Amino acid sequence: MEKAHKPKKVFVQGPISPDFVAKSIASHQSKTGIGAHAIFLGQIRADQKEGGAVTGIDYTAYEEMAEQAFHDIREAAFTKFELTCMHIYHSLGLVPTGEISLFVFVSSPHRRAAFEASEYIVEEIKANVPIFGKEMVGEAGQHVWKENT
Amino acid sequence: MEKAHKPKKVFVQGPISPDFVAKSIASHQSKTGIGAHAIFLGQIRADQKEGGAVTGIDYTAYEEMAEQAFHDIREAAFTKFELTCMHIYHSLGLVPTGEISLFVFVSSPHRRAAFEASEYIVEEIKANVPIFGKEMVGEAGQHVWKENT
Amino acid sequence: MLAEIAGLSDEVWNEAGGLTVGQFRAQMLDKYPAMRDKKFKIAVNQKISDDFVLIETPAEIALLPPFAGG
Amino acid sequence: MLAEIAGLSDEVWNEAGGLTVGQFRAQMLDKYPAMRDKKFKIAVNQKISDDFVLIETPAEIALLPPFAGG
Repeated sequence: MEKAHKPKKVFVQGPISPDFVAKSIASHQSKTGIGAHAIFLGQIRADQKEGGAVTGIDYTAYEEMAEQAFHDIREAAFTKFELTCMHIYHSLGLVPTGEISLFVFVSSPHRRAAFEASEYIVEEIKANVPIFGKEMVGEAGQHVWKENT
Repeated sequence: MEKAHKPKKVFVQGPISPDFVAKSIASHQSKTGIGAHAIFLGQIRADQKEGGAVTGIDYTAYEEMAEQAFHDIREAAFTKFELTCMHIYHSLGLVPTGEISLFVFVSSPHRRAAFEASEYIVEEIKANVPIFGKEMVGEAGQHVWKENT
Repeated sequence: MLAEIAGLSDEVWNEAGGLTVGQFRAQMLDKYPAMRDKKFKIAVNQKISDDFVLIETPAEIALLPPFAGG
Repeated sequence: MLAEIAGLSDEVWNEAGGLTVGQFRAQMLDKYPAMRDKKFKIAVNQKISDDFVLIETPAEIALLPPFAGG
Protein backbone atom coordinates (compact mmCIF):
# COMPACT_ATOMS: atom_id res chain seq x y z
CA MET A 1 0.00 0.00 0.00
CA GLU A 2 1.40 3.38 -0.99
CA LYS A 3 1.75 6.31 1.32
CA ALA A 4 -0.78 8.21 -0.77
CA HIS A 5 -3.53 5.74 0.14
CA LYS A 6 -3.58 6.42 3.86
CA PRO A 7 -7.01 7.06 5.39
CA LYS A 8 -8.25 10.54 4.61
CA LYS A 9 -10.89 12.68 6.18
CA VAL A 10 -14.06 12.42 4.10
CA PHE A 11 -16.72 14.11 6.20
CA VAL A 12 -17.13 17.86 6.19
CA GLN A 13 -19.66 19.82 8.20
CA GLY A 14 -22.41 21.36 6.04
CA PRO A 15 -22.36 21.95 2.27
CA ILE A 16 -19.30 21.66 0.03
CA SER A 17 -18.59 25.00 -1.66
CA PRO A 18 -17.73 25.53 -5.34
CA ASP A 19 -14.67 27.37 -4.10
CA PHE A 20 -13.49 24.25 -2.28
CA VAL A 21 -13.86 22.34 -5.56
CA ALA A 22 -11.79 25.00 -7.34
CA LYS A 23 -9.02 24.80 -4.73
CA SER A 24 -8.93 21.01 -5.11
CA ILE A 25 -8.58 21.34 -8.88
CA ALA A 26 -5.87 23.98 -8.59
CA SER A 27 -3.87 21.82 -6.22
CA HIS A 28 -3.50 19.20 -8.98
CA GLN A 29 -1.91 21.46 -11.57
CA SER A 30 1.57 20.56 -10.35
CA LYS A 31 0.88 16.87 -11.05
CA THR A 32 1.87 16.90 -14.69
CA GLY A 33 1.23 13.21 -15.26
CA ILE A 34 -2.50 13.85 -15.02
CA GLY A 35 -4.39 14.15 -18.29
CA ALA A 36 -7.98 13.74 -17.13
CA HIS A 37 -10.01 14.69 -14.10
CA ALA A 38 -13.53 13.36 -13.54
CA ILE A 39 -15.58 15.11 -10.90
CA PHE A 40 -18.96 14.09 -9.56
CA LEU A 41 -21.04 16.46 -7.45
CA GLY A 42 -24.23 15.47 -5.68
CA GLN A 43 -26.60 18.42 -5.27
CA ILE A 44 -29.75 18.55 -3.10
CA ARG A 45 -32.95 18.57 -5.18
CA ALA A 46 -36.14 20.39 -4.18
CA ASP A 47 -38.22 17.24 -4.70
CA GLN A 48 -41.95 17.55 -4.05
CA LYS A 49 -43.16 15.45 -1.11
CA GLU A 50 -46.43 15.29 0.72
CA GLY A 51 -46.23 18.43 2.86
CA GLY A 52 -44.16 20.50 0.46
CA ALA A 53 -40.82 20.75 -1.28
CA VAL A 54 -37.58 19.44 0.18
CA THR A 55 -35.67 22.38 1.64
CA GLY A 56 -32.54 20.46 2.56
CA ILE A 57 -31.14 17.16 3.80
CA ASP A 58 -29.77 16.64 7.29
CA TYR A 59 -27.04 14.00 7.03
CA THR A 60 -25.81 11.72 9.78
CA ALA A 61 -23.53 8.72 9.58
CA TYR A 62 -22.44 5.72 11.54
CA GLU A 63 -19.14 7.48 11.35
CA GLU A 64 -16.50 4.96 12.27
CA MET A 65 -17.98 2.30 9.98
CA ALA A 66 -18.49 4.90 7.26
CA GLU A 67 -14.85 6.02 7.37
CA GLN A 68 -13.80 2.39 7.05
CA ALA A 69 -16.19 1.90 4.13
CA PHE A 70 -14.75 4.97 2.38
CA HIS A 71 -11.27 3.61 2.98
CA ASP A 72 -12.22 0.25 1.45
CA ILE A 73 -13.73 1.98 -1.59
CA ARG A 74 -10.55 4.02 -2.05
CA GLU A 75 -8.35 0.95 -1.89
CA ALA A 76 -10.55 -0.98 -4.31
CA ALA A 77 -10.62 1.92 -6.78
CA PHE A 78 -6.83 2.34 -6.70
CA THR A 79 -6.52 -1.38 -7.39
CA LYS A 80 -9.06 -1.48 -10.21
CA PHE A 81 -8.17 1.71 -12.07
CA GLU A 82 -4.97 3.51 -13.05
CA LEU A 83 -5.46 6.58 -10.90
CA THR A 84 -3.05 9.33 -9.93
CA CYS A 85 -5.29 10.85 -7.26
CA MET A 86 -8.62 10.31 -5.60
CA HIS A 87 -10.52 12.53 -3.19
CA ILE A 88 -13.92 11.97 -1.65
CA TYR A 89 -15.82 14.48 0.48
CA HIS A 90 -19.30 14.05 1.96
CA SER A 91 -21.35 16.43 4.06
CA LEU A 92 -22.68 15.84 7.55
CA GLY A 93 -25.39 18.04 9.06
CA LEU A 94 -27.77 20.20 7.10
CA VAL A 95 -27.22 20.81 3.38
CA PRO A 96 -29.82 23.16 1.89
CA THR A 97 -31.48 22.51 -1.47
CA GLY A 98 -29.24 23.54 -4.38
CA GLU A 99 -26.06 22.96 -2.44
CA ILE A 100 -23.50 20.17 -2.75
CA SER A 101 -23.26 17.19 -0.38
CA LEU A 102 -20.94 14.84 -2.27
CA PHE A 103 -17.70 15.61 -4.13
CA VAL A 104 -15.84 12.76 -5.80
CA PHE A 105 -12.67 13.77 -7.63
CA VAL A 106 -10.48 11.29 -9.51
CA SER A 107 -7.48 12.02 -11.70
CA SER A 108 -5.67 9.80 -14.13
CA PRO A 109 -3.23 10.00 -17.02
CA HIS A 110 -6.08 8.98 -19.35
CA ARG A 111 -9.81 9.64 -19.47
CA ARG A 112 -11.06 6.04 -19.47
CA ALA A 113 -9.80 5.27 -15.97
CA ALA A 114 -11.12 8.59 -14.66
CA PHE A 115 -14.62 8.00 -16.04
CA GLU A 116 -14.82 4.42 -14.82
CA ALA A 117 -13.45 5.16 -11.36
CA SER A 118 -15.80 8.10 -10.89
CA GLU A 119 -18.88 5.97 -11.57
CA TYR A 120 -17.58 3.07 -9.52
CA ILE A 121 -16.87 5.21 -6.48
CA VAL A 122 -20.22 7.01 -6.55
CA GLU A 123 -22.16 3.75 -6.88
CA GLU A 124 -20.17 2.17 -4.05
CA ILE A 125 -20.79 5.15 -1.77
CA LYS A 126 -24.52 5.09 -2.45
CA ALA A 127 -24.75 1.35 -1.79
CA ASN A 128 -22.26 0.64 0.94
CA VAL A 129 -21.56 3.62 3.19
CA PRO A 130 -23.78 4.00 6.28
CA ILE A 131 -24.89 7.58 5.75
CA PHE A 132 -28.45 8.56 6.58
CA GLY A 133 -30.39 11.53 5.26
CA LYS A 134 -33.40 13.28 6.70
CA GLU A 135 -35.13 15.25 3.95
CA MET A 136 -36.57 18.42 5.49
CA VAL A 137 -39.97 19.16 3.96
CA GLY A 138 -41.99 22.37 3.80
CA GLU A 139 -42.20 25.03 6.48
CA ALA A 140 -43.46 23.00 9.40
CA GLY A 141 -40.29 21.07 10.16
CA GLN A 142 -41.60 17.76 8.82
CA HIS A 143 -39.11 15.24 7.52
CA VAL A 144 -38.88 12.12 5.37
CA TRP A 145 -36.00 9.65 5.50
CA LYS A 146 -34.19 9.42 2.21
CA GLU A 147 -33.37 6.05 0.68
CA ASN A 148 -30.91 5.44 -2.14
CA THR A 149 -32.07 3.47 -5.16
CA MET B 1 -35.81 22.61 -29.84
CA GLU B 2 -35.70 24.55 -26.59
CA LYS B 3 -34.39 28.03 -26.19
CA ALA B 4 -31.67 26.69 -23.91
CA HIS B 5 -30.08 24.77 -26.78
CA LYS B 6 -29.07 27.77 -28.86
CA PRO B 7 -25.46 27.79 -30.06
CA LYS B 8 -23.06 28.73 -27.29
CA LYS B 9 -19.54 29.97 -27.34
CA VAL B 10 -17.20 27.05 -26.68
CA PHE B 11 -13.74 28.39 -27.41
CA VAL B 12 -11.83 30.36 -24.83
CA GLN B 13 -8.40 31.88 -25.27
CA GLY B 14 -5.71 30.10 -23.23
CA PRO B 15 -6.20 27.80 -20.22
CA ILE B 16 -9.47 27.32 -18.32
CA SER B 17 -9.04 28.34 -14.68
CA PRO B 18 -10.28 26.39 -11.62
CA ASP B 19 -12.01 29.60 -10.61
CA PHE B 20 -14.01 29.57 -13.84
CA VAL B 21 -15.09 26.01 -13.02
CA ALA B 22 -16.17 27.14 -9.54
CA LYS B 23 -18.23 30.00 -10.96
CA SER B 24 -19.94 27.60 -13.35
CA ILE B 25 -20.83 25.27 -10.48
CA ALA B 26 -22.10 28.11 -8.31
CA SER B 27 -24.35 29.36 -11.09
CA HIS B 28 -26.26 26.06 -10.98
CA GLN B 29 -27.24 26.19 -7.32
CA SER B 30 -30.49 27.97 -8.15
CA LYS B 31 -31.51 25.06 -10.41
CA THR B 32 -33.05 22.91 -7.72
CA GLY B 33 -34.12 20.11 -10.05
CA ILE B 34 -30.47 19.13 -10.46
CA GLY B 35 -29.25 16.20 -8.37
CA ALA B 36 -26.02 15.31 -10.12
CA HIS B 37 -23.24 17.17 -11.88
CA ALA B 38 -20.56 15.35 -13.87
CA ILE B 39 -17.51 17.37 -14.81
CA PHE B 40 -14.67 16.34 -17.07
CA LEU B 41 -11.45 18.33 -17.22
CA GLY B 42 -8.68 17.70 -19.73
CA GLN B 43 -5.29 18.70 -18.35
CA ILE B 44 -2.03 19.00 -20.33
CA ARG B 45 0.45 16.23 -19.46
CA ALA B 46 4.23 16.65 -19.46
CA ASP B 47 4.70 13.63 -21.72
CA GLN B 48 8.27 12.74 -22.64
CA LYS B 49 9.04 13.10 -26.34
CA GLU B 50 12.23 12.95 -28.33
CA GLY B 51 13.73 16.34 -27.52
CA GLY B 52 12.31 16.68 -24.03
CA ALA B 53 9.10 16.98 -22.06
CA VAL B 54 5.95 18.60 -23.38
CA THR B 55 5.73 22.11 -21.95
CA GLY B 56 2.30 22.95 -23.36
CA ILE B 57 -0.06 22.51 -26.28
CA ASP B 58 -0.85 25.23 -28.77
CA TYR B 59 -4.42 24.66 -29.95
CA THR B 60 -5.94 25.80 -33.22
CA ALA B 61 -9.24 24.88 -34.79
CA TYR B 62 -11.09 25.00 -38.08
CA GLU B 63 -13.34 27.24 -36.08
CA GLU B 64 -16.56 27.52 -38.01
CA MET B 65 -16.77 23.77 -38.60
CA ALA B 66 -15.75 23.13 -34.98
CA GLU B 67 -18.52 25.35 -33.60
CA GLN B 68 -21.01 23.45 -35.76
CA ALA B 69 -19.62 20.13 -34.53
CA PHE B 70 -19.97 21.25 -30.91
CA HIS B 71 -23.52 22.34 -31.64
CA ASP B 72 -24.34 18.94 -33.14
CA ILE B 73 -22.84 17.16 -30.12
CA ARG B 74 -24.92 19.31 -27.76
CA GLU B 75 -28.12 18.58 -29.63
CA ALA B 76 -27.41 14.85 -29.75
CA ALA B 77 -26.59 14.74 -26.04
CA PHE B 78 -29.80 16.60 -25.10
CA THR B 79 -31.74 14.09 -27.20
CA LYS B 80 -30.03 10.99 -25.81
CA PHE B 81 -29.87 11.89 -22.12
CA GLU B 82 -32.16 13.55 -19.59
CA LEU B 83 -30.06 16.64 -18.97
CA THR B 84 -30.89 19.89 -17.24
CA CYS B 85 -27.78 21.74 -18.40
CA MET B 86 -24.72 21.24 -20.53
CA HIS B 87 -21.66 23.43 -20.95
CA ILE B 88 -18.57 22.78 -23.04
CA TYR B 89 -15.45 24.93 -23.07
CA HIS B 90 -12.25 24.31 -25.04
CA SER B 91 -9.06 26.31 -25.15
CA LEU B 92 -7.46 27.88 -28.20
CA GLY B 93 -3.87 29.11 -28.18
CA LEU B 94 -1.21 27.97 -25.75
CA VAL B 95 -2.15 25.93 -22.69
CA PRO B 96 0.88 25.16 -20.49
CA THR B 97 1.47 21.74 -18.96
CA GLY B 98 -0.64 21.18 -15.83
CA GLU B 99 -3.38 23.53 -16.98
CA ILE B 100 -6.85 22.75 -18.27
CA SER B 101 -7.85 22.82 -21.94
CA LEU B 102 -11.27 21.11 -21.88
CA PHE B 103 -14.16 21.56 -19.46
CA VAL B 104 -17.31 19.51 -20.01
CA PHE B 105 -20.05 20.11 -17.45
CA VAL B 106 -23.38 18.25 -17.50
CA SER B 107 -26.16 18.37 -14.94
CA SER B 108 -29.16 16.12 -14.53
CA PRO B 109 -31.78 15.19 -11.95
CA HIS B 110 -30.07 11.78 -11.61
CA ARG B 111 -26.51 10.55 -11.75
CA ARG B 112 -26.87 7.97 -14.51
CA ALA B 113 -27.67 10.53 -17.24
CA ALA B 114 -24.88 12.80 -16.03
CA PHE B 115 -22.25 10.04 -16.15
CA GLU B 116 -23.33 8.78 -19.55
CA ALA B 117 -23.60 12.21 -21.12
CA SER B 118 -20.21 13.25 -19.81
CA GLU B 119 -18.46 10.30 -21.43
CA TYR B 120 -20.42 10.60 -24.62
CA ILE B 121 -19.62 14.26 -25.06
CA VAL B 122 -15.91 13.87 -24.36
CA GLU B 123 -15.58 10.96 -26.80
CA GLU B 124 -17.48 12.88 -29.48
CA ILE B 125 -15.28 15.94 -29.04
CA LYS B 126 -12.09 13.88 -29.31
CA ALA B 127 -13.31 12.09 -32.45
CA ASN B 128 -15.31 14.67 -34.36
CA VAL B 129 -14.28 18.25 -33.66
CA PRO B 130 -11.58 19.72 -35.92
CA ILE B 131 -9.22 20.94 -33.23
CA PHE B 132 -5.48 20.64 -33.75
CA GLY B 133 -2.78 20.61 -31.12
CA LYS B 134 0.89 21.39 -31.41
CA GLU B 135 2.74 19.87 -28.45
CA MET B 136 5.62 22.18 -27.54
CA VAL B 137 8.67 20.12 -26.61
CA GLY B 138 11.77 21.03 -24.61
CA GLU B 139 13.55 24.37 -24.60
CA ALA B 140 14.37 24.73 -28.28
CA GLY B 141 10.90 25.47 -29.56
CA GLN B 142 10.45 22.06 -31.20
CA HIS B 143 6.96 20.73 -31.64
CA VAL B 144 5.06 17.52 -32.34
CA TRP B 145 1.48 17.39 -33.64
CA LYS B 146 -0.83 15.69 -31.23
CA GLU B 147 -3.22 12.99 -32.41
CA ASN B 148 -6.19 11.66 -30.44
CA THR B 149 -6.51 7.94 -29.97
CA MET C 1 -35.55 6.75 12.37
CA LEU C 2 -35.20 3.44 14.24
CA ALA C 3 -34.12 5.36 17.32
CA GLU C 4 -37.40 7.24 17.02
CA ILE C 5 -39.24 3.95 17.51
CA ALA C 6 -37.15 2.62 20.35
CA GLY C 7 -37.06 6.05 21.95
CA LEU C 8 -33.34 5.73 22.50
CA SER C 9 -30.26 5.40 20.37
CA ASP C 10 -28.06 3.12 22.52
CA GLU C 11 -29.09 0.09 24.45
CA VAL C 12 -27.25 -2.73 26.20
CA TRP C 13 -28.46 -6.20 25.23
CA ASN C 14 -27.53 -8.83 27.76
CA GLU C 15 -27.27 -12.34 26.50
CA ALA C 16 -25.45 -15.32 27.90
CA GLY C 17 -23.89 -15.96 24.50
CA GLY C 18 -24.50 -18.12 21.49
CA LEU C 19 -26.93 -15.66 19.86
CA THR C 20 -26.94 -15.45 16.08
CA VAL C 21 -27.75 -12.29 14.15
CA GLY C 22 -31.08 -13.80 13.16
CA GLN C 23 -31.98 -14.63 16.77
CA PHE C 24 -31.00 -11.14 17.86
CA ARG C 25 -33.23 -9.70 15.13
CA ALA C 26 -36.18 -11.78 16.32
CA GLN C 27 -35.72 -10.73 19.96
CA MET C 28 -35.52 -7.11 18.99
CA LEU C 29 -38.63 -7.20 16.82
CA ASP C 30 -40.47 -8.76 19.80
CA LYS C 31 -39.40 -5.84 21.96
CA TYR C 32 -40.05 -3.15 19.30
CA PRO C 33 -42.83 -4.47 17.05
CA ALA C 34 -43.05 -1.19 15.13
CA MET C 35 -39.65 -1.97 13.63
CA ARG C 36 -41.23 -4.79 11.62
CA ASP C 37 -42.34 -2.15 9.11
CA LYS C 38 -38.86 -0.73 8.73
CA LYS C 39 -36.06 -1.81 6.47
CA PHE C 40 -32.74 -2.19 8.22
CA LYS C 41 -29.53 -4.14 8.11
CA ILE C 42 -27.62 -5.35 11.15
CA ALA C 43 -23.94 -4.57 11.54
CA VAL C 44 -21.90 -6.48 14.10
CA ASN C 45 -18.68 -4.71 15.03
CA GLN C 46 -19.18 -2.47 12.01
CA LYS C 47 -19.60 -5.27 9.49
CA ILE C 48 -22.94 -5.95 7.83
CA SER C 49 -23.75 -9.50 8.95
CA ASP C 50 -25.94 -12.31 7.68
CA ASP C 51 -28.55 -13.92 9.91
CA PHE C 52 -26.57 -17.12 10.45
CA VAL C 53 -23.54 -15.33 11.92
CA LEU C 54 -22.88 -16.01 15.60
CA ILE C 55 -22.40 -12.83 17.63
CA GLU C 56 -19.25 -12.91 19.75
CA THR C 57 -19.63 -11.00 22.98
CA PRO C 58 -19.04 -8.23 23.72
CA ALA C 59 -20.06 -6.85 20.32
CA GLU C 60 -21.15 -3.49 18.97
CA ILE C 61 -24.40 -4.14 17.17
CA ALA C 62 -25.93 -1.46 14.98
CA LEU C 63 -29.26 -1.34 13.19
CA LEU C 64 -28.70 0.48 9.93
CA PRO C 65 -31.61 2.10 8.08
CA PRO C 66 -31.36 2.39 4.28
CA PHE C 67 -28.29 4.30 3.17
CA ALA C 68 -28.78 7.76 1.71
CA GLY C 69 -25.28 9.04 0.96
CA GLY C 70 -24.63 11.12 -2.11
CA MET D 1 1.20 20.73 -40.30
CA LEU D 2 -0.09 20.30 -43.86
CA ALA D 3 0.34 24.01 -44.40
CA GLU D 4 3.99 23.51 -43.48
CA ILE D 5 4.36 21.20 -46.48
CA ALA D 6 2.48 23.32 -48.96
CA GLY D 7 4.11 26.46 -47.61
CA LEU D 8 0.76 28.21 -47.55
CA SER D 9 -2.52 27.80 -45.77
CA ASP D 10 -5.00 28.92 -48.43
CA GLU D 11 -4.97 28.10 -52.09
CA VAL D 12 -7.44 28.47 -54.94
CA TRP D 13 -7.94 25.29 -56.97
CA ASN D 14 -9.37 25.95 -60.39
CA GLU D 15 -11.27 23.16 -61.96
CA ALA D 16 -13.86 23.18 -64.71
CA GLY D 17 -16.15 21.08 -62.52
CA GLY D 18 -17.09 17.49 -62.11
CA LEU D 19 -14.24 16.71 -59.71
CA THR D 20 -14.87 14.18 -56.98
CA VAL D 21 -13.22 14.30 -53.58
CA GLY D 22 -11.05 11.33 -54.59
CA GLN D 23 -9.91 13.04 -57.81
CA PHE D 24 -9.13 16.21 -55.89
CA ARG D 25 -7.09 14.21 -53.39
CA ALA D 26 -5.08 12.61 -56.23
CA GLN D 27 -4.35 15.97 -57.91
CA MET D 28 -3.25 17.44 -54.63
CA LEU D 29 -0.92 14.58 -53.79
CA ASP D 30 0.64 15.01 -57.25
CA LYS D 31 1.30 18.65 -56.44
CA TYR D 32 2.49 18.05 -52.86
CA PRO D 33 3.98 14.53 -52.77
CA ALA D 34 5.17 14.99 -49.16
CA MET D 35 1.53 14.89 -48.07
CA ARG D 36 1.38 11.20 -48.97
CA ASP D 37 3.00 10.48 -45.60
CA LYS D 38 0.42 12.49 -43.70
CA LYS D 39 -2.96 11.44 -42.41
CA PHE D 40 -5.74 13.84 -43.27
CA LYS D 41 -9.43 13.97 -44.01
CA ILE D 42 -11.06 16.21 -46.59
CA ALA D 43 -13.96 18.47 -45.63
CA VAL D 44 -16.07 20.02 -48.36
CA ASN D 45 -18.04 23.02 -47.14
CA GLN D 46 -17.25 21.96 -43.57
CA LYS D 47 -18.49 18.40 -43.92
CA ILE D 48 -16.08 15.45 -43.89
CA SER D 49 -16.61 13.87 -47.32
CA ASP D 50 -16.05 10.46 -48.86
CA ASP D 51 -13.96 10.04 -51.99
CA PHE D 52 -16.94 9.41 -54.26
CA VAL D 53 -18.63 12.72 -53.44
CA LEU D 54 -18.81 15.20 -56.31
CA ILE D 55 -17.53 18.66 -55.36
CA GLU D 56 -19.99 21.41 -56.29
CA THR D 57 -18.23 24.65 -57.22
CA PRO D 58 -17.48 26.99 -55.63
CA ALA D 59 -16.66 24.96 -52.53
CA GLU D 60 -14.58 25.47 -49.43
CA ILE D 61 -12.28 22.49 -49.26
CA ALA D 62 -10.24 21.86 -46.13
CA LEU D 63 -7.56 19.28 -45.42
CA LEU D 64 -7.94 18.25 -41.81
CA PRO D 65 -5.03 16.67 -39.94
CA PRO D 66 -5.85 14.25 -37.09
CA PHE D 67 -8.00 15.84 -34.40
CA ALA D 68 -6.43 16.61 -31.06
CA GLY D 69 -9.15 18.23 -29.00
CA GLY D 70 -9.45 17.55 -25.32
